[in-house]
Parts: sequence; C-alpha cells; structure tokens
Amino acid sequence: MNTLILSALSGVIMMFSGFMLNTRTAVRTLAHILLLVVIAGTVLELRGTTLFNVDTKGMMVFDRFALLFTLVANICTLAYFALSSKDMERVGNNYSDYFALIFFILSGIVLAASFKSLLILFLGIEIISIPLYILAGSEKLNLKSNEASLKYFLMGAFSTGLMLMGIALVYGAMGTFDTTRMEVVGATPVLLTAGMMLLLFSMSFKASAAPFHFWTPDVYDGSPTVFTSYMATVVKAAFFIAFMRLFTDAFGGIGMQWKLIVSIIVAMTLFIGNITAVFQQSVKRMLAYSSIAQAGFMMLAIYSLNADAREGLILYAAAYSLATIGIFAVLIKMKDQSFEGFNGFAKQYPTIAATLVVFLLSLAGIPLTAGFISKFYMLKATVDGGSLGLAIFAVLMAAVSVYYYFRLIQSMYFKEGSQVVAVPMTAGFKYTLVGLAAVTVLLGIFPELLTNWLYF
Amino acid sequence: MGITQILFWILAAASLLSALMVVISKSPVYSVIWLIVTFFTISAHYVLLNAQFLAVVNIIVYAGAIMVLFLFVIMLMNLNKETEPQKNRWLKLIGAVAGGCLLVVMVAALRDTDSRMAQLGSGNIGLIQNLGAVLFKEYVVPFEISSILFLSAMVGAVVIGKKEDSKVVDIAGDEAKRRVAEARESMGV
Amino acid sequence: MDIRYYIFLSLALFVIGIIGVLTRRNAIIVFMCIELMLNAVNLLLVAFSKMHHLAAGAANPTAGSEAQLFVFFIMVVAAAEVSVGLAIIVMLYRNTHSVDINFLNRLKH
Amino acid sequence: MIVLLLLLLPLLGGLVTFFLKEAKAARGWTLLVSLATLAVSIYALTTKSTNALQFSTGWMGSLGSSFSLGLDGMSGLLCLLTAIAYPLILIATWNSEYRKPNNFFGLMLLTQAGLIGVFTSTDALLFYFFWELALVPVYFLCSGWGGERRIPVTFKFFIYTFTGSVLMLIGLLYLYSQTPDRSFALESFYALNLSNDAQSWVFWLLFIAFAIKMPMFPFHTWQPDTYEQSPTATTMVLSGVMVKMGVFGVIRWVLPIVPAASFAWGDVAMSMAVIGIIYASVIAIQQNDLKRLIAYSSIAHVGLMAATIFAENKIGMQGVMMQMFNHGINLIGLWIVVELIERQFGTRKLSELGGIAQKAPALTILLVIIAFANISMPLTNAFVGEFMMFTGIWNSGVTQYNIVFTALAGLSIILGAVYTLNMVQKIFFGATNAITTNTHDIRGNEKLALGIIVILILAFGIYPQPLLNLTDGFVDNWLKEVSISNLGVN
Amino acid sequence: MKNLIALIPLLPLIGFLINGLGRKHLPKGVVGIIGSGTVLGSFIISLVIFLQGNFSATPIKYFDFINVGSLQIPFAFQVDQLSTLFLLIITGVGFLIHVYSTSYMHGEKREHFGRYFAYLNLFVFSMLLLVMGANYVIMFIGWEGVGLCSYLLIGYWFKNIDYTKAAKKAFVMNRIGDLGFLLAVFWIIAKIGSVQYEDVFTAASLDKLTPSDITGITLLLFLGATGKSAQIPLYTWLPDAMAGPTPVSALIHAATMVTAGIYMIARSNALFVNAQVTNTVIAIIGAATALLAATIALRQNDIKKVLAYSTVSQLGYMFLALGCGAYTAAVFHVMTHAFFKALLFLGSGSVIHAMSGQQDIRFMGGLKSKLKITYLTFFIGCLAIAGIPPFSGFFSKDAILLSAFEHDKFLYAIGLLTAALTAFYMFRLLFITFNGGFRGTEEQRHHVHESPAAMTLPLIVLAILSIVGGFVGVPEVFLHGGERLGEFLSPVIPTAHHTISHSTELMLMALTTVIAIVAIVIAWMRYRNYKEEQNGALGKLLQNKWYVDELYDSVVVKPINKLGVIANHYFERSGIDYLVNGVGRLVNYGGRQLRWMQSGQVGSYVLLMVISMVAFFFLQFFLRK
Repeated sequence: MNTLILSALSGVIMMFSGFMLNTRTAVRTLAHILLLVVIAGTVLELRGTTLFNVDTKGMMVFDRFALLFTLVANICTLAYFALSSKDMERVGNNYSDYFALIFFILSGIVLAASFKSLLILFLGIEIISIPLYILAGSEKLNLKSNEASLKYFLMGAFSTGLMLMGIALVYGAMGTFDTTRMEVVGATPVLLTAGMMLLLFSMSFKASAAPFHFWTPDVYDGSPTVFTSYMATVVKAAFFIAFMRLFTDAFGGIGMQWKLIVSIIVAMTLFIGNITAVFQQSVKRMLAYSSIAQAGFMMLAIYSLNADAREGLILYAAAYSLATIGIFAVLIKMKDQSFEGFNGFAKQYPTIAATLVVFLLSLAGIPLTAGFISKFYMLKATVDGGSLGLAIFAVLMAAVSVYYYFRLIQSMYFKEGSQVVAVPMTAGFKYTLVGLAAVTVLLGIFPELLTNWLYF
Repeated sequence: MGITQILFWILAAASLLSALMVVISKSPVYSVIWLIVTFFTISAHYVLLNAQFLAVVNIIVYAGAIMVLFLFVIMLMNLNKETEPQKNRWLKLIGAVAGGCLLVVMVAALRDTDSRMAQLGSGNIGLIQNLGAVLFKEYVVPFEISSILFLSAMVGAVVIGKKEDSKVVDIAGDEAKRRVAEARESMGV
Repeated sequence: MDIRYYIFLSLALFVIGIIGVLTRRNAIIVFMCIELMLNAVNLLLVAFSKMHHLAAGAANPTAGSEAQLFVFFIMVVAAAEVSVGLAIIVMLYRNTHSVDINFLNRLKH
Repeated sequence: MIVLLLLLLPLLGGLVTFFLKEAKAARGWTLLVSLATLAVSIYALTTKSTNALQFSTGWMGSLGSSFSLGLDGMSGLLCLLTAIAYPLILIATWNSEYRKPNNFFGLMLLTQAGLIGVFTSTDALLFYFFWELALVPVYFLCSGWGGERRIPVTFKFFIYTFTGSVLMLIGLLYLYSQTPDRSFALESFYALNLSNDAQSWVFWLLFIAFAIKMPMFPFHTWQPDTYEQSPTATTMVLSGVMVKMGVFGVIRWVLPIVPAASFAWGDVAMSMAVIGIIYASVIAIQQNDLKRLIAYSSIAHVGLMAATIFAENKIGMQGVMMQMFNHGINLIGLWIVVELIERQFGTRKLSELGGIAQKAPALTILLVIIAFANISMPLTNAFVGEFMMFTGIWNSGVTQYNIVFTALAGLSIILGAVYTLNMVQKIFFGATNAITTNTHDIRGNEKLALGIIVILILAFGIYPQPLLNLTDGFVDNWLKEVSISNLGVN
Repeated sequence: MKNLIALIPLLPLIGFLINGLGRKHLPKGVVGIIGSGTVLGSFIISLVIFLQGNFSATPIKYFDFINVGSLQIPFAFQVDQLSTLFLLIITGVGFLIHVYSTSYMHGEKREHFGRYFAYLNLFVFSMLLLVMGANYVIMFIGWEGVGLCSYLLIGYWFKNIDYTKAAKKAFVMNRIGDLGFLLAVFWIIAKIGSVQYEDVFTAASLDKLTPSDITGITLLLFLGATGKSAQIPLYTWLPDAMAGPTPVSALIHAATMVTAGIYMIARSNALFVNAQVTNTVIAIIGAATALLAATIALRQNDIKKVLAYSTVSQLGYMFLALGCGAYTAAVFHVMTHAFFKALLFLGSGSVIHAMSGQQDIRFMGGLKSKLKITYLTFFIGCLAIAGIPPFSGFFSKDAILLSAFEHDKFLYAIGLLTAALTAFYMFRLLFITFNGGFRGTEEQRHHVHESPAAMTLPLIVLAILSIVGGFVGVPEVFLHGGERLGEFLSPVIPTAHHTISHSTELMLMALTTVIAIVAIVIAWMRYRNYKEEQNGALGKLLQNKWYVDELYDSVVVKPINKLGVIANHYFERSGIDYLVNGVGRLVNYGGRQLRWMQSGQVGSYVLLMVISMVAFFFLQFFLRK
C-alpha cells in the first residue's frame, strides 16, 4: 500500500513539477528523490511498517511475493532512471510528464502484483497500459513512434476486450471477482473454462507470448528506445507477476484444463521468439524478439506454478530487467543501432563492453549470472512438474538464443569499427552499468540474497 | 412468453442489427450513429434487467459523451465521406469467417452451461441508492484507484495532444522531422 | 429469462465487434468496434449480476451488485481509453493525414 | 582445504591477471600461479590426509546444492594433468606475442579454474557451473586471438557445446527431481534407482553433452575447425585437457548414475566410438593441414577411450585413466611443435613443408619421439594405456561384440602409423624448399618444454605403475558402482 | 646373475644414449668404439652365460610393468637355451656389423655417424628385449622397437624422400602384423589371464584353450610373424628396405630382425604344436613365399634387391620348417642364414663401396681380381646359401627339406625347386658381378679397390662361420649322437623324431646337392660372360616382381585413400558438417520465413490472434477429452 500511494502521489507531484521547476536537471533530481522515497516506502512495508492504513476489503493482498516484486520493480526502475532518464530529454518536450507516467505505471504495477480481485487486476493492467500507449507515441514527430502507439493502443484495447469477456464469463460461473474464492467442486463449469481461456489469451497478449505476441516487435521497435527499455523489462515482468498471481490464485485448481494449452503457448513463444530473433539486423528489434523468447521462459513459471516457479519468476524479473535495461541504456547512446554499429565498440569503451558482455551472458543463461540461475529455477520447476520434453525444448531454444546474443559480443569485440560509434558516456553512467553487472553476477552466485526475502 | 420476453427478443434483434450496421456501414458517420443506436438498445436491456443506474450512465457517458467525441473527431478529420479505401475482399472474408468460427466455437462450447435464470424487471440492486452504497462502502479503493487512471489519461492527452514546441529544437526533433518528411514521401501522402 | 440467451447475445455482439476489428481499415471505426465489444461484456455482466442476485435470494440482498459496479468501472476505463486513443489517432492524422491502419506498416518483420 | 586452494589459485590468480597491464608481468604472474597450482596438486597427490582432499560448504542450499569439492584418484590425475599442462604451455609459448596479454592470460587461468572445478566438484550444479566456466573463457580466447575464420568457427563450437551442456543440465535436473532428499550431491545421484526408461533418457541427455565435448563421432565436426583456428596455446588446453572433460563426465556422471542404461546402450556408444576411431583415422590421412591432422588423430584417440569406458572392466578403465593423462601430455607436445612450425614458417600445410630435419635436428628428434608416442610405441607412455584399453575391450563382459570392437579399434594402430608417419615425413624429411630453407632450430624455452614432455613420455612409458596406483582405488569403487549386479530390480 | 643379464640389453642402450646425445661432440672413433664395444660387451656376457650353461627357465623379474587387478605383466627376462642362441647370433653378428660399419659409414658427417650408431645400438637393444623378454608384452616391446629402428635406419638418409617412404612402408606393413600380434596377446589375456610364457604354455598343454582358441591365437601370432618376417602377403616392404645403408640391411633385414617371427613361433611352439590348421597355413605360406621370392630374385639387377628377395625366400624356408613342426630346423636355419646372409650383404656392401655406390650388377663385372677377399668370401656365402655340402647352409636347409618331405611331398617339391632357383640366382649374381669384363665407368675402374680391414675382417669371420656353422646341427645320419643343436634346445623345443630311414635321408641329400650343382652350372654357362639380357614376357613379369606392389597399390592403398577422400569430402564436409551447419541454416531460414507473420498490419495480427483463439478453443472443448 505504501508503494501504491507514494508512487501515485509522486506521479501527481511530477505532473506539476513541469510548471514549478525550470531546469530539466531539477526535474530529474526530483524524480530520483521521489523514487527513492517510494523504494523506502516499499522496504518499510516489507519490514512490516505500513504508513497508510487502508482497508481494501479483501481486494488486494500485500504478501511477501507482491512486496518483493514491487521492490524489484522499483529498484529496476531506479536503475533505469539512473541510466536512461537523461536520454528522455531527447524524446520530446514533456519531460516531467514522462516521469509522472512512469510513476503511474509503478502504481499500476503494485496493483498488478497484489490484486486479489479481478477488478483490481483490470484496473492495474489498464493503469499500466494507458501510460504505455502514450509513452510509445511520445516522439510525436516520428512516424514510427506514432504507428507503434496506435498499434499498441488498438491491439491493447482489443485484448482488454478479451480480458473483460473472460472476467465476465468467470464471474458468471463463480459469482465473484475474488480470485481466492474460486474453488471448483466437481466438474469444471464451461463458463469458467471459457473465461479462463480468454483471460489466458489476454494475459498472454500483455506478456507477449506467442501467438499473441505480434504487437511486441513493432511496438518495441517503434517506441522511443528509452521507453522501450522500460516497457520490455519492468512492465513485462509486472504482467508476468499478475499472470502468475491470477493463475495461482484463481485457476490453480483447474490446472488440468489449461496445462496443455499453456505448454503449447510456451513452446510457440520460445520457438518464434528465438528463431525470429536470429535474423534481425537491428539490435533493438533483436531485443524485442529476445524479450518474446525470454517471455517463453517466464511462461514456464506459469506452467509449473510451484514454489520454485514463484522464486524463479522474481529472480527472472530481476535478472532479465537489469540486463535488458543495461543493454538498452547503451543502445540509446549508439549512433547506429544495428549490429554493425557495435563493431569495434570494445576497443573504445572496454569497461562498458565488459558490462554488456555480462548482461548478454545473463540473457543467454550462462552460469554465474543471474540469467542462468533464473532460467535454472524455471527449468527446475518444469522438470519437477514432470515436463521433461518441454524443458528440453526450452533449453534447445536457449541454445539458439546464444546465437543472436553472441552476435553482439562478436561485433563489439572481434570486428573492426572505423569511427566513433557512440555518443560520449559519463563516468557515472559507466559505474552504474558496472554496478548493475555486479548485481547480475552476485545474484547469479547467491540467488538466495533475493529469494530468501520471500520467506523470512 | 411474457411481455418482457418479447421485449428481450425485440431488443436483442435490434442490438444485433444495429451492431452489424456499425460494421457494415461505409460512412464512418453512419457507423457512429448505428453505434449510438446499439448503445441505446443495450441501455434498454439494462432497463429490462432493472439496472437503472447503468442504463442512465450508459446513455450519458457512452452515447452522450464518448460517441459525441467520436463524431467530433470524425467531423474534424473530414472523414464523413466514404473515403475509406476498401480492404482486400478476401481478407475481409477471411476475417468474417474467422470471427464467425469464433462465435460458433464459443457458442457450441457454452451451450452446455446450466440453464439458470436471470431476474428480469424486479430486484433492486441496480438502483442508484443501493449501488452507491456498495460503491462507497466496499469499492472505495478501486474507485480511488481509478483516479490514477484518469490522471494518467489526462497527462497522456496533454503529452500527445499538445503541439510540439517549435522553440525547443533538439537533434532528435530535427531527425524526427526529416524522418516524417521521408515517410510522407514514401507513402505518397 | 434463461441466462444462455444473454450469453449468446453478448457473444454475438462481441464477435461482431471482433469482425469489425478484422475487416475495417479506419482506425476510428476499429476503435468503435472495440467499444462494441466492451458493451457486449457490460451486458453480459449485468445479466450475470441479476442471475446471481436471483440465486442468492434473500440471504444476500446485495449479491450481484459487484458486477454492476464492475460495469461502471469498465465505463470509466473506457472513457479514459477513448480520450487517449482519440488523441493518438488525431496525432497520427496530423502527421499523415490518414487514419488508415493499413498505412501502419513501417514497422514489420 | 587443499582442493579448495587448488581451485582458488587459478581463479583468483586469473582475476588478478586482468589488471596487470604490463605484458611481462602478466606472463610472469601467470607462470607463477600455474607453477603454484602444480605444486599444490602434487602435494595433494602425495598427502595422506583424506580430509584435506574434501571440501564442502553451504551454497544455494534452497536449491539442494552445496559447494562440495573432492579429490579422488581420477580427479587427482586430471588435476595433475591440468597443472602440468599450464606451465608447459606457458614455457613453450613464452615468445609468442599476444594482443592484450593480460586478458589472454587471465582467460587462460580462468579456464584452468573451470577445468579444475569440473574435475573436483562433487555436486551436480557446481559441476555444471564449472563446466560452463571452462567453456566461456575459451570462447573469448579463440574468438579474440584465433586465426582467420575464428569468429564463425568458434561460434559454432560454442553453440554446439552449449547445446550439449544445456541438455546435460536437463538431465541433471531430472536426476535431482528424482532424489529423495532433493539434492544435487553426487552421492544422492549414485544412490538413485531409476526405471529403465528414465535411465535411458538421462543417459542420452548426459551422454550427448559429453560426446560433443570429447568429441565423439558424429558430434565431432566442430573440433577440427576449432583446433585449426584457435591460438595454439588455447588449442593445447582444448585438446590436451578439455576433451578429457567429456571422458571424465562419462565416467563420473553417466555410468555410475544410470548403470542399466549404460549397459543397454553400451553397444551403441561403443559402436559410435569405434566407427569414430576408424573414420577419424581415415580422414586424418587425407589432411594437409597439420592442425587438422592432429585434431582428427585426437578424435580417434578419444574414441578409443570412450569405447573402453563402456567395456566396464578394471584393466580397461585403468587404461583410460592412463591414457587420459598421457594423451594430454602427448598432444600438448604435438601442439608445441605445430606452434613452432607455424611461427617459423607461417604455414601449417604439409605440402609446403619439408626438409626441416636437416636444419633442426633437436626439434626433429623431439617431435619424432612425441609422434611415436602418439601412435603408442612401446616404452612410450601411450602404449601402456592403449594396450590396457584394448585388453579391456576384448575382456569386456558387458558387450558380446568385444572381439569385433577390439579388432576394428585396433585398425587405428595401423592407420595411426600411416598418418603420423606421413606427417613426420612431410614436415621433416626430403629436401628443403623455399619456405624451409632458412630453418633455425628450437630455442631454449621450447627445448625445455618439449624436453619435459619427452621425459614424461619415456618415464611413464617405462614405469607406469605410479599412475596406475594413483587411480587403482578409484577404479575399484567405480566398478562397484557400475557393476550389473548393482542394478537391482528395475 | 640377475644384474649381469640386465646388462646385456642395457649396454647397447647406454651406447645408444651416449652416441645419441653426444653425436655432435664425440669424434667418430669414439663413437665407433662405444657402438661396437657395447655390443661386444653384450656378446661376451651372452657367451659367458652360454658357456656356463647357466640358463633360467623361470623369468627373472625386474619390476612391475603393468600390474592391474588380476593382470600382472612384470618386466622380466627369461634367458633359456633358445634366447641364448639368439643372443649369441644377435650380439655376435651385430658386433661384426658394427665393426664393419665403422669403416663403411666413415664418409658420413660426424653427427650423422653418431646418429647411425645410436640407431644401431638402439636396434640391438630392442632385439635383445625381444628375445630376452619373459612374456609376450616384453617381446612386443622389442618387436615394435626393432620396427622403429628399422624405420629409422631405412630412412637414415632422410634427405631422399623415397627412402623415407620406404621406411614408412616398412613400418606400416610391420604394424599390420603387429596388430595381429596384439590381438593374439589380448586373446591370450582373455583366456588365460597372463602373458607369461610359462603360464601360457602350461595352460596350452592343460587344454585350457579350446582348439578354436589355439587356432585363432596362433593364426594371429603368425600374422604378426608375416609382417616382421616378410612373408606373403606382407613381404613387399623388405626389398624396399634396402634403401638403408648396407650394414643395416645385413643386420636387420637379413640376420636378426626379420627372424623375429621365427623366434616367436619357435618360442610359442607349445601353442603351435596343437594348431594343425595354422601349421598348414604356415607351411603353405612359407613355401609359397620361398618360391615367389626366388622367382623374383631371378631377374633382379640390383645387387641388394637380389639379396633381399633371397632373404624373403630363405625366411619362407624357415616358415616351411615351422609349419612342418621342425622348430629346431628353423632355428638352425636362422643361425646359418644369419651367418651367410650377413656375409653376402656385407660382401655386397664391400662391392658397392668399391664401385662408389653403384648397385646395379649390370654395370659391374670382372671384380674378381680386384676384390679378392670380397670375392672369396662372397663365393663362400653363395656356396652356403646354395646348400653345397659341407657349408652351413647345406645342413640347415637339408633339415628343413627333410621335415618337409616327411610332412608333405608337394611342399617338399616346392622346397626343392626353390633350392635350385636359389643356387641359380645366387650364382647368377656372383658371376655377373665378379666375372666377365668390367662394365662400369672409367672413373669407377680407377677407384675400385679392396675395402679396409675393418670391413674385410668381419667378412672373413663370417665366411668362416658360414663354413663351420653348420656343424652344430650335423644330422644324426652323419654323426652318431648328432643333432647337438636339437639336444641343446630340447628344454625349450621338444625334440622331434624323424620317421624316415637313413637311406632315404641320404638319397634326398644327394638329390638336393645334385640339383644345386646343376643350377650352378647352368648359371655359369649363362652368366659367365654377362651381356644385356632380353626379357621375355615371364622375364618382365619377374623383373617387375609379379606386379605385386602395383596390385597392393590398387587394391589396398588407393581404395583407402579414396575412402579417405570420400569420407573427408563427402561424408564429413557435405554430410555430417553439412547437417550440423544445416541446423544453423535451418534456424536462419526459419527466422526469415517466420517474418511473414510479422507483416506490420494490425488487421492480420488480430486475424492471426483470432484464428489461434479459435484453434485453442477447438482444442480445449472438442479435441481433448
């Protein structure tokens, strides 16, 4: 609750800061301070101190899972701010509004992580989505951005329609929106099954799982890269957390009804994401497809729905977000955002290149990085669930993913580039990246630093 | 079959027909009008179900505010003529068939639902006073939360709608302008 | 009234909306079709609300009202969505003088 | 604790190396670290205290894993090989110039840490970690400092190996999910009693990973290219030590865990190995590139080891142990020569060389000895191993095709002679040509490295018993784990 | 005693090390003294053992070579009568050839001179290991060791690429045989669990082995012998091996190494006695080889090639004897052959030395007067090999023919024919070389001179041995209580009892002698004054060695190469690697093809979504039940 209210308030404050503050630096500083306050609030709540006493009438539950994910999302946002907030200046004039929207998204994330009622889920997802539509189109004079925005909006609204129909059908079957009160006795009502499936489709859409992923590459590609970075990481992770919470709470009991379909979705997502990413020439688009591929892995958590999956999903969210934010932050600075643009990068920026390698290794799932350990959790959960075949398919696809992640490493390290390939980067930027890389490795070696928070 | 049943069938037919017309109408303006008709029939369904509050809100908000906004935009863009280029006929057909299949499959699936009754005409939960009580007792949190939604929509409208300040010219903006010009050229607009 | 008729009616409206999305090229009309889908959901929710109200009987006089409130929230959200959506469409129109979604293919592959 | 020290020395040493910008300092430091590692490993083999050879501490406890290292006969032998290999490689390549030497040597040491970790870890997850840790630095080494086609070739190598290792990960995970105590510990895996079907699954999942690493026919095509394109120092590590990871993996992580499947699929695996032996030998005869020739020869040799493992008897296994060590030493020797030749003449094509013996007698003599060791001439180290392996296959009680396998594998004795002597002849004999006319003989450091190798070759060829004693206990225990009477009712 | 025995092989090894490491620094004289001296030392020790009669039937163990579980292979020596006999031959003849070499190789550069002696010493060491080993593994060590030395010495002049090719050929063909040997050893281990001679032979007599085991093992061992001892089908390397220096040919490719196969079979007589099939095979192959090589030798013009084929032929004789169960006769012939063939080779070396490297007898002639000692000794050698009594060859050959007669009349006939051919081609060689007019260049004519004492002395010693060597095995028919050799060897090789009456035996001897003399007379008539020969069809066939090399080339070598090319090019590159890369390409291709879905059109995206929804609903509600 702390986070929800604080971030909403921060959003409001940022809305008005545009009038009050003259310089962008001040705006940025304010945003950082507010985010730190939000994080402090989250930590406080995680330690058991609630600043606001609000009775949600059982519509929300702030358990450790929700709070921990909120914290992860906040910290990833902090990393994002630290690395990329300066680059938002280049998008358009409404600098402070962008921050406001991101704070609103954060409060949506809190809702998505802690809902207990389908209503809150709906509101949360909308609160996340609507600012995203705007952010996608924030580069108003860029047709790609316009297009991304409209595509995202139309398809997002369409999937909202699907979700609402699903909610309606579920309500028709169960007579309640409370996800924890959906025990089925006897045969599963068809209404519930149909509603569950529609919810599955719309959540798959939000999480960009195939065959509902089509918007992802276009929107990620068209949006201003700074916002793609956020969209593809924290937001996507939040959708997954919501996805997981929904299926654990509401449909955990009728697993037989959806396991098959989810496994098909997992397989398709992994396949399409990885295979299509191989052919991309632009790093940004490659990352878009890679985010689909990673979504396939995260879907494994939905498929398994056990303790490992919960821990793993949190870890995955952290690992994936940190690494992708890091890569995007560098990508924004690049003059040419294709693979060739990175040629010779390591020579000019050895430290940053090294951190990028850590991130890429993490995404590819090489041990000693957080990416590996989170994939490991997913696979463990899947194998424990008895789906050896799915796990094998997943790792084979992970092997394919090495192909495109390592292409970037090759470009940076083993190919010659002629001129300066990127705009200057500050020392602070560099050290932040190093810090992120360090966290990635640290989580890779001691994942319990994070996962233990779920239990104590 | 009572009067309510008869009314239901009539309204159902009307709403389906008007909904179809929304899709079929060539002119966007007609589509809007037909959509408003659809909303009215749905409001009538609400009345039939004794959900008076929603019936009113539906007319005020949807038919009144939202649809007028649509109409306004269409007029603004001067799209009232049948300017819409026709989509590939086959694609249209495939789209219609796919939608039809979805309907068939879902109806076939949901046919097995228990035959339960919905209360028509009576029951007072749909009255403003009862709904209001529930809203402000039980649903105050989501109510407040929806304010965030509106705030963000508001900010969004500002961000999107405000004209780009030409005084602040940065590299990215120039670049964007150049790209727009290119894009227009390439699209033949 | 048998609830199944409501279900079928809503589904029909819903699918008509979907078909509209599939077949139309004008972004505004596509958007309107989505609104139609939402209204189909609203109708269904209200019907379900009355069904559950009937089922709960006197034991719970407010049973079913949550669905009607949900419809209320859907309308709220729809309104917000419309404001943003129309803003986006207008922005696009300003840049390209078209609202044809088939022009939206600079981003592909 | 010794075993931890063994691992930490190269690991920390390697990390430090990255910060030594001075070429000489990096090189010297690396040599120092590797010599220290050698000293520790020798101490570890001579110490009597079994406590010092085990180390375990909590790590990822919630995943059922722990940081457990252990040194038994086999891992001791392989660690010794690794530890010997590094100083030799460094001495032999002392004069090679590398771009960014600190990175090069740092990665080399990290590879060593990975190798030692693989050999010593007794926890599956830890094993997997080190397995990859040994792979990733090699990727950078080969891509960064390799030959012309290094990028695609190394890439293929990496993806190939990575695919194998992720399959292995699934196998390990499955085993883990079957353990009653939810543990990745090796003992828990050994205690498993899986159904035959499950064993078959696990067998192939694990075996393919190791077969790729060895590499074994038909998973070998990455290897000649990679050897050809890698910088020679890395190739030495790759072929001398790293292929042993595959053999090691099969011995430690496949047969004792899934004995029934290993028994059932043993014939298939042995056939693959034997086909590979002949196939690789026949292809080796055709090679004109020195590196590729040695690469194929290595495939043949490793194939023999793989075949012998599935024979599951003591003499064969002891032969495998011997050969794992000796093959490493011999191959490093061969690669050193290749490096010398390439550096001096700028070519590795056999057709462009010739007549070197006239100008470089010392090099010739040392290479001829190593070459004959490579074709297992008696009184060189390889003979003992190969002899025992052949005996082991013939005496195998688990396959009914033992005689056929021995006879076919035995063809490598002939074919090996053909390609090795071809190589010797084309490099050293005949008249000099334009390229080789200004040959100079080897320098001190190279002579030292090759001399050490030759001494090792002869010493262990004449008196192999110390090595055999080292692994004797391990082999006995191992046989108990894999023996068919141990299978129980499935 | 134990240490003394160890010294026998160690001395040459020490010589090898000193000469090998110090080849650049030691003067040639010192190298020669060390090289010959160490072998002499070994010879003296062997002689001491022989004279003391201090034979050990039990192995003398030095250390564990391989000791794994139940299999124990000690590094042990066994110096019994058979070994001692071979020791004497090896070290004795070896010493003489070392001495000869000091002079013959004197023109070499210092380091190559040292290298040569190092190789020779290493060879002697390996050969000694071979005969002294107390088990098959030690024998195999020596077995491969002599192969290695043979390789090194054939390719001694490594600048000549053809020589190194010949060396390679020798080694590879030996290896084919070695594989047979090894397989036999594995078989023995599998059945008996030991490779110690005593265990194996005891087990053989105790019927631990089934007949098929014995047949298999002995056949494989024989395969090993065909490689080392140049029998059909693996004989072609030996003539090519003449690329090495002539003393090497004398030592390795005539006197010692090539007899290793005979030694091995004689040593394993306990196994072979019970293997009838194998014995038949051995006898037939031996006889065939003897005849084939003899026919080829008829038309060779290279002095060393003639001798090489003669060696192959004589080895065939020995195998004929082995096949007939006459182990003593075979060993006897090994000994006499070592004397006279070493003599002949060294004699030819002397001729070549005199002719400044000329080896073709067509360009010699009339050397009789200029090379008196050489001529005389060479003549004695020819008489010995032709089997003219009382030269040594007569007795040993006769023993073989006798047992062949006993065994099978047809084989005897072949043996007899071969004996005639042998006498013919040897004297053809002698007459062409030493009689008639000089056909060399003027320069050579001036240069021709008798060799120095270091070369002629060994010739003389060997000539004497060739004359008297036969008396150790004078048959009983001449000397009551004869067959001393058989008696001497009887602890190792059970004495065979002849069933043939003395009168028949004498008849056969007479027949052999007469035939040989007739052949010599024909040779005298034809080649007394040599002129260029016209080759008929048969002559061409013989000159080209029955085209066996070409046959092997097209039947074995080329197909293997072709197989390699196919495997390398088609299977490896276009097959496996193509498949592997194909997976990558498939992924790439898939990536390109899958892009059609990403058309950029919202309509088609939604359409695909709707279609998948329909599919999922259908699957959920109607397919899975």
